[in-house]
Amino acid sequence: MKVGFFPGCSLEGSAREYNESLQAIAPVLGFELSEVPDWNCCGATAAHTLNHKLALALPARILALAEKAGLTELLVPCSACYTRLAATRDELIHDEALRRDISSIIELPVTGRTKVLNVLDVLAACASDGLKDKVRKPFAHKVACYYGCYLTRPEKLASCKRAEDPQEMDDILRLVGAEPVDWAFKVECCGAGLSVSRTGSVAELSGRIVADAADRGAEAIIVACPMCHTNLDLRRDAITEKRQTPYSIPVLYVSQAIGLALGLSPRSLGLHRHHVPVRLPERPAPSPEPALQPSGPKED
Amino acid sequence: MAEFEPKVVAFVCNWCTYAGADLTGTSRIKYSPNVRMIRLPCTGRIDFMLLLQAFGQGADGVIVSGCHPGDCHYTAGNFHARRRWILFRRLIEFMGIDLRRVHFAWVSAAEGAKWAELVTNVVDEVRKLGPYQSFPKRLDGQPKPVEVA
Amino acid sequence: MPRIGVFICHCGENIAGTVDTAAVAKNAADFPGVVHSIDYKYMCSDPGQNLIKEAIKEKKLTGVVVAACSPRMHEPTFRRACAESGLNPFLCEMANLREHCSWVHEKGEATTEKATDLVRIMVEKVKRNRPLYPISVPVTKTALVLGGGIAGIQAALDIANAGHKVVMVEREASIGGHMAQLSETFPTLDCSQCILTPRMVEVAQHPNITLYTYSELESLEGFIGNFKAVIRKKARSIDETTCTGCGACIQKCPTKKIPSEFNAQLGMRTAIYVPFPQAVPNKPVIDRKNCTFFKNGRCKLCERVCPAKALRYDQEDMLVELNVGAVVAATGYQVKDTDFFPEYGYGAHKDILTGLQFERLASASGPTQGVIKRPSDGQIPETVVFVACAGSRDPAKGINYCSKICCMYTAKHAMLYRHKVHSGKAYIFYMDIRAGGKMYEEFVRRAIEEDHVNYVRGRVSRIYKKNGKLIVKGVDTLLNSRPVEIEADMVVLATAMVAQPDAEALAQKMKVSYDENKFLSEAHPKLRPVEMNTAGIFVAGACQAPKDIPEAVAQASGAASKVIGLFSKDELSREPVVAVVSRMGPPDFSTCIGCFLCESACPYQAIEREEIKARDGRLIKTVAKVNQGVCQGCGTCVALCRSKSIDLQGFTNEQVFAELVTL
Amino acid sequence: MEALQKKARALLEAGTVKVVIGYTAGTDVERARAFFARNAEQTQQLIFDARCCQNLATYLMKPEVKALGKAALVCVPGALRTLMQYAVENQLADETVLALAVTDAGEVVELPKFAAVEEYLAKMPRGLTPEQQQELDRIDKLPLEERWAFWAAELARCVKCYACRAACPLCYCSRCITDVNQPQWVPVASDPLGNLEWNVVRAMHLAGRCVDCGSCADACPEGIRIDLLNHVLAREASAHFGAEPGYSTRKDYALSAYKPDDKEEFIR
Repeated sequence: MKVGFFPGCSLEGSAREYNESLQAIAPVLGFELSEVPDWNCCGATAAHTLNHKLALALPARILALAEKAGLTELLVPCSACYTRLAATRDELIHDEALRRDISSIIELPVTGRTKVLNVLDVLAACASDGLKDKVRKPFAHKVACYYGCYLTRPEKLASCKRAEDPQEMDDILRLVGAEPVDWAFKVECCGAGLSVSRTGSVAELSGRIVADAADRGAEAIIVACPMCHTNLDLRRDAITEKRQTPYSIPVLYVSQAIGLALGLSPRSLGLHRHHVPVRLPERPAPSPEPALQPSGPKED
Repeated sequence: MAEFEPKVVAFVCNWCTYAGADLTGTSRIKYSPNVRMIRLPCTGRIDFMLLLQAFGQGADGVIVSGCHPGDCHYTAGNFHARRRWILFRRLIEFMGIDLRRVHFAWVSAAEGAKWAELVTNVVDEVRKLGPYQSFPKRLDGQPKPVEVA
Repeated sequence: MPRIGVFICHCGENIAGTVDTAAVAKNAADFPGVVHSIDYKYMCSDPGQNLIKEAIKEKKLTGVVVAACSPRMHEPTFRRACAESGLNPFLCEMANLREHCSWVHEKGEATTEKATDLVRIMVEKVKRNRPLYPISVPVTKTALVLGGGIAGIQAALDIANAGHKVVMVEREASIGGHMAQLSETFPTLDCSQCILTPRMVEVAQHPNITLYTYSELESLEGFIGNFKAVIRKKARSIDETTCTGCGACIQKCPTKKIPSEFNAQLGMRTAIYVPFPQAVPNKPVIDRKNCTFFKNGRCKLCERVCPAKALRYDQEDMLVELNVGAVVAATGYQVKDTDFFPEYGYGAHKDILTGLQFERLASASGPTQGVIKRPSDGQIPETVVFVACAGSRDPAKGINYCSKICCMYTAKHAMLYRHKVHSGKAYIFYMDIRAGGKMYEEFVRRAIEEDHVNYVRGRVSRIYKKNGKLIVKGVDTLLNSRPVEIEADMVVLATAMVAQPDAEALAQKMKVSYDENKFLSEAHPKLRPVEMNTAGIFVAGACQAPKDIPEAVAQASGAASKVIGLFSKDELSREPVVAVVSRMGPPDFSTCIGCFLCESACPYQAIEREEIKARDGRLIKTVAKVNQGVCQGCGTCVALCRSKSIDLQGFTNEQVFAELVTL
Repeated sequence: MEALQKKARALLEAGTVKVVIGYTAGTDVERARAFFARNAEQTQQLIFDARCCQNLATYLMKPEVKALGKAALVCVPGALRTLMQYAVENQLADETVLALAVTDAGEVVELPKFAAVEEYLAKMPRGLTPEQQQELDRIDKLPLEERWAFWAAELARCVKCYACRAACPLCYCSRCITDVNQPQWVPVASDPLGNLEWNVVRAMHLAGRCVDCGSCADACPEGIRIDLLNHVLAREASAHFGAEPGYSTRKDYALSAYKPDDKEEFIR
């Protein structure tokens, strides 16, 4: 299947490996990424705190270009971009007057007909499309799936069913041999909003996430958002300092974990770019391989 | 010659608009004396034929007013009335009857000021329009309601 | 020829100040049919009324028009005056010269002219008035009380003690409702069952009360004073008359692991059971869904051990038809379950309880005999966090309203916990403390000052489990909004009080209205708090809105007094302003053609079908008939009827038409 | 046509019905007229062709016809819709009439129950035809004065013969509002007010009920476009309230039902 692709700024910079890993797994999983031509900043996170119209116009232009390029679906890997585009699309669809207004601002026709997908949406599609059979080297590790704030919120836009305890990423990783742990910080704030202004707080907030994942025996934290990754990976030293405990647990993009399971080389997935070295204990696939559990609350 | 003074007939429900007009009185809000009010229990009771009658009897404008949706003393009378007006209004519009002379409103028992404003506005508008000459009048010789013993 | 008298009131200066009343009286004298027309300073005064009375006698008036203030003000006054001098009160009409004329227009010709017109309009109308007589409707002096909770019990006892028959219908196997589940009650901390159970027994033993438990309302037809109710008596599988309630069957029942509804799922019960020891009636019921015999045809242990041979496995639901004159709906409420809260783990944590569950834990008759233990491991919790407004006052959760009782029972819960576990720490997260009520605020202060309950003003954002503890993350908005985390052993959510799941269906059965939260709607939020918009149906307790025990009881007594008032007469009489369908002699009998399109237009379902039959019983036609007991006189049907076969007494087509002709 | 006659004969001989109400050749070649076949021989006179457009259902409401006993009714679509509306309005019990629909292919379909009629109608196109729509739009577009002038001229020709009423299957009231004289809602004479009031009241009484059989306009000796009044209301009723009279026996008369959120823009 052909899917539109909006990388956004971070996948060009701090999250290159996210981009690389997606590009690497796409052909294997059988979807083709066609990048939106001449795309621009999505406006996150500053715009919507300053000027509503600006906050809509920026993503609207991207949607307009996608429509122009005849893309029916658009993959937006960065969670922040994703929310901005999804929210904008939602407003355009439900407010005709606003849509006309914005359309005149960006000097492009825009309808909102292009569907906005996040990474989990696309991977879920692959999952039902025989992902399990494509696994070469099961990713047999205990993982803590970290969704962050944007993948499940706002609920009316998000595709995740259980906003406070999402299961989508867990289900996908089970498919490739991983064993997701039940933990408490799946959707807690990593502090990205204060990423620049109050790094102290970021270390505090991200620290709790890393700590809980490690405490519950996870061997890796799996993320689907560049900011989450930055805060959990790049700020590890600050975290270690704040908590006075070293944590070595690596942070992988969901696309990287799957890439490994598909048997792709760590380098092609950009694992070498991480700050926290990705060292995963070697071990054969747990057999019998855990079948896909139905999502739902786990009795304790 | 003196300025034309229009005759406006108002069909109102007893519980909201009639009471609202009472409040206009108790709050001493002034409005134009051209209106004649016909008190009915509910807007649901107001037969569209009465509106034609009013014009036929020489009214230049008509007001129909009752409880706001949801406030009906009889819970649903005004909802039924609303449907009736939607159709009736469309029909007379189609037939070229002047909708600027037919006004519908919700005036609650608490909206004394709204009532005064409504009447004054309607009277002013109809005054500008002049007498409704083109509307056929009930001819003399038509049987008037019989004197009852 | 009609002989109409016109009486113009000055209302002191109120009317005469702007309207030339003398002129109006003079003009009116010339109206066709008017034989007497005067003006006077105060028509509503005794001398004023006497003027009318004398005129009626001397001038043999057939109709009276009093041109004064609003009929909404003095119509009753003047109609009474007419009646007192032998004129049918409905032959008196009022022209509103004050509110609709003198008070709203400037002094001048136009105003006097309008006044004259208003009088003319009413004269033309009154000429066509017909004498009307109050409609009397027979009253069946039996009340149906739906719900055997404290509200229903109170209403039933009040009505029964006033000497009227009462039928109480309770859907559960025993009466008592939620109050029977409570441990102690605020603000006195007296034991709930101690004050409730005597009243339950009183109901069971009262000669005027017939009790149907394990039963539900099937249908309700009819109207005030004359309802026909059908009750579904669900198959109890027990012959109540022979059963002695010895409980042997319960001892022997092999199926013992069914979560007990009465213990809010914290305890277990058998398949044949009584909800709780003090149940009224103390007769068991077989839960057929879980009974071994009903599941796989074998067992019947209970039958073998029953000394009274009271088991009836083949028993079926029974339909009982009752005639009642009034209905009191007291069907109560439910509380939201913990799985309603994603951020608190979607109900996955056993040690997160609802307030109702905590009541059972704290109750001496509860699954733990009143010892506060964690459901998960039976440990005594060292730290308990109580969360007020769990769901309530939260538009995002879809429950905008305040559940009203939580502030109080949360304080009570914290107290009970501290009394039972002296070393324990109790925290209460709250938005505001709403303790309006006699001794309520004092009660909360006691919790804070004497029992050292820690009140934290803020919301709880998440609860998760770690190392066997429940980590409660919230914010303390009073300590310059610091996030707080408490390691708790147990969390009690004061979950929102919501309408019964089938409240909507019940309301539709009774044809009464309900609000967006499915609570039953009273007829007027202030002035008619216990009546419903359908005459003869009353409401009491939490099915109308969240309320605590004293309020529920007060409303129940209010509803009861309304019923008693209704039953105080053999017939109730009401204003004859109702719709009537034309009737005439053969061959037509009525101009109604029986299309019955008016049926669904009637807000009160007052339109019935009457079959007109010939002597030989042959059906001639079916025509509409208005039930005068039900009709409220809105006239929607009148405007709808194409052949003008329905008319509204007091506002007939002829009258309204005549008013227009005066223009 | 033969098929129809055969079926009619069969029904009468079997005694399934006492009369077959259909069409026969009129006095002039342009027209067909209603015909009541009471016995096998008479069925020979039954015809069915393009001339047969009159809505025969109207006769079912006449006491004389009711007296004849169970009837088979040759139905054009309008007549079938009428049967549905009669059911809604409690005027006709199920299985008291046997509907005979003639397909374009000329075969006769027997519809013994309302359910069958409803099913048969389900396949038919609904709502106003594009032509009817255009005609409404044309008049709507006229300026107020011209619209009034148009209708004043149309209604001026009305002679109050009430042929429209007689032809309309849904004007079955035993007493029409025009016969009411206390009060005299509609002036008797054919004066401007009387004509206006009659035609407004006729249209309003059919609003949400009219099955658009066209009989009223066909019957008008003056050729007044009274059908437009029905159409404009039909369009409004279906647009606002989803009214589709004549296609089901379900009782949902637009004017005796309501939604709390019925939309309108004109009430202040």
